[in-house]
Amino acid sequence: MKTINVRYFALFRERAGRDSETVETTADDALALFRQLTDRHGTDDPRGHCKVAINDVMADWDSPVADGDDVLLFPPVAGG
Amino acid sequence: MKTINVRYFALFRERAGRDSETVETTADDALALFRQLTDRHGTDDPRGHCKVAINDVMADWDSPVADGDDVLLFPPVAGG
Amino acid sequence: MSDSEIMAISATPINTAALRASLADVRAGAIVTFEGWVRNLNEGRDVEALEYEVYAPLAVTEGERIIAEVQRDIPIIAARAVHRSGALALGDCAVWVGVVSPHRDEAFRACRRIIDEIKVRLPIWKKENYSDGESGWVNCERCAAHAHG
Amino acid sequence: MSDSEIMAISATPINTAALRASLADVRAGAIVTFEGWVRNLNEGRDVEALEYEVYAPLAVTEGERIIAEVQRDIPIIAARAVHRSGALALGDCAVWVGVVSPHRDEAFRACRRIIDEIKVRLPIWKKENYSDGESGWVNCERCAAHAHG
Repeated sequence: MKTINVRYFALFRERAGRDSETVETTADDALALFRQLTDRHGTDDPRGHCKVAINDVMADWDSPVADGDDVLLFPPVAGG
Repeated sequence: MKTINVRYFALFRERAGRDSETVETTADDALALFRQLTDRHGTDDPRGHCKVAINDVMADWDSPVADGDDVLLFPPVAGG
Repeated sequence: MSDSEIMAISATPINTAALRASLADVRAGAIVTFEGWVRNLNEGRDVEALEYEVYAPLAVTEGERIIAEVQRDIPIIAARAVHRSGALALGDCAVWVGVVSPHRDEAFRACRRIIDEIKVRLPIWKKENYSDGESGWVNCERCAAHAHG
Repeated sequence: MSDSEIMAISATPINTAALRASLADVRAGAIVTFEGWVRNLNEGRDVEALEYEVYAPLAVTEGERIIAEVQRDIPIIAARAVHRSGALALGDCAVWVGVVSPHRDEAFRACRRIIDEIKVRLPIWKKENYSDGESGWVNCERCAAHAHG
């Protein structure tokens, strides 16, 4: 098991009812972690419209997650 | 013979050594008038890069000129 | 927001005149600026106000990366961008982008590309408050990819 | 220069902030502005200053016609343009164009087209003074069609 700090933004934060939380997980990559948290943020498949950052660096959904990582879950952006 | 008031701008004014003058001419169109004044403004063929206005309206080089017209001779523009 | 920041997030109104002045350069023959303003209608709904949530650390580094990419591809002199965070009212400037270059073609192309990339790459979310009392996160609810502004 | 002039010729410095503010509209989601600045180099020669000769009556009507044509073809909300006349120094703003529209694509396209047309259609002539003491009318001397700014 790994310990991951997850941060939720915008709609994801509202749905999860929290800014962040620490989760214990066996997920190997960002996508698996995201799916384990579907009850929190309410989205099945993030690919193509949601983004993820690991330790403040933009990452891909197949990027590995490691014990102690800070994983940021971004719903679709709308700047400008 | 027609009496035409000719106005020179920018380089044409400097070459002609005057802002404007009244000329007597038999020219039927703006191009013929322009050519009769080549000694003044120093340009043989204005088509494609110089412009002409008659009575404060942009005109073509084959536009007719009439007695009493105000003909403005514009060297190549360079706004902006 | 200091004079040297290429990409900034601002919680207070954007000083567009100061930004423009900061790009002054005797080599520059052209400046093109883009501003996104909060408008009263979005996709058919009356907007009364909105709020931008910004994750600033990544918004700044991603914005700097966008401008560096554009400067690598297009021969401009300089570019800067600022995006607002927090609550905005109708007519407020939400984002400003400015580009200076010797000639205008490069400034137009670079400015357009910077704002296009800002809108899809920066971690920024817009929550609109509508006149019917409802509110919603733009793009999020239905994961559409419409253009805004 | 009144608030209602679509196209103006100005013998004094262009107030870009006031022009921008005059285009405020709650329907506008985007504003794109272009400015031409006097730069220190033109086609390889050191420029120290320059002078614009403008035939204002026709410059205004031709500028108004350009903006009307663009508004007919591109769905924008409003556009304005101002061109300087007289003596300008390095860094001075020689021309300002601003366009507001609901979305950015239209504002970018309209702004670009207005400045492109202004440069070739308005009766305006630029005389540059070079650091070697010479001066010359841009475009006139050799009837070339190079882009400026």
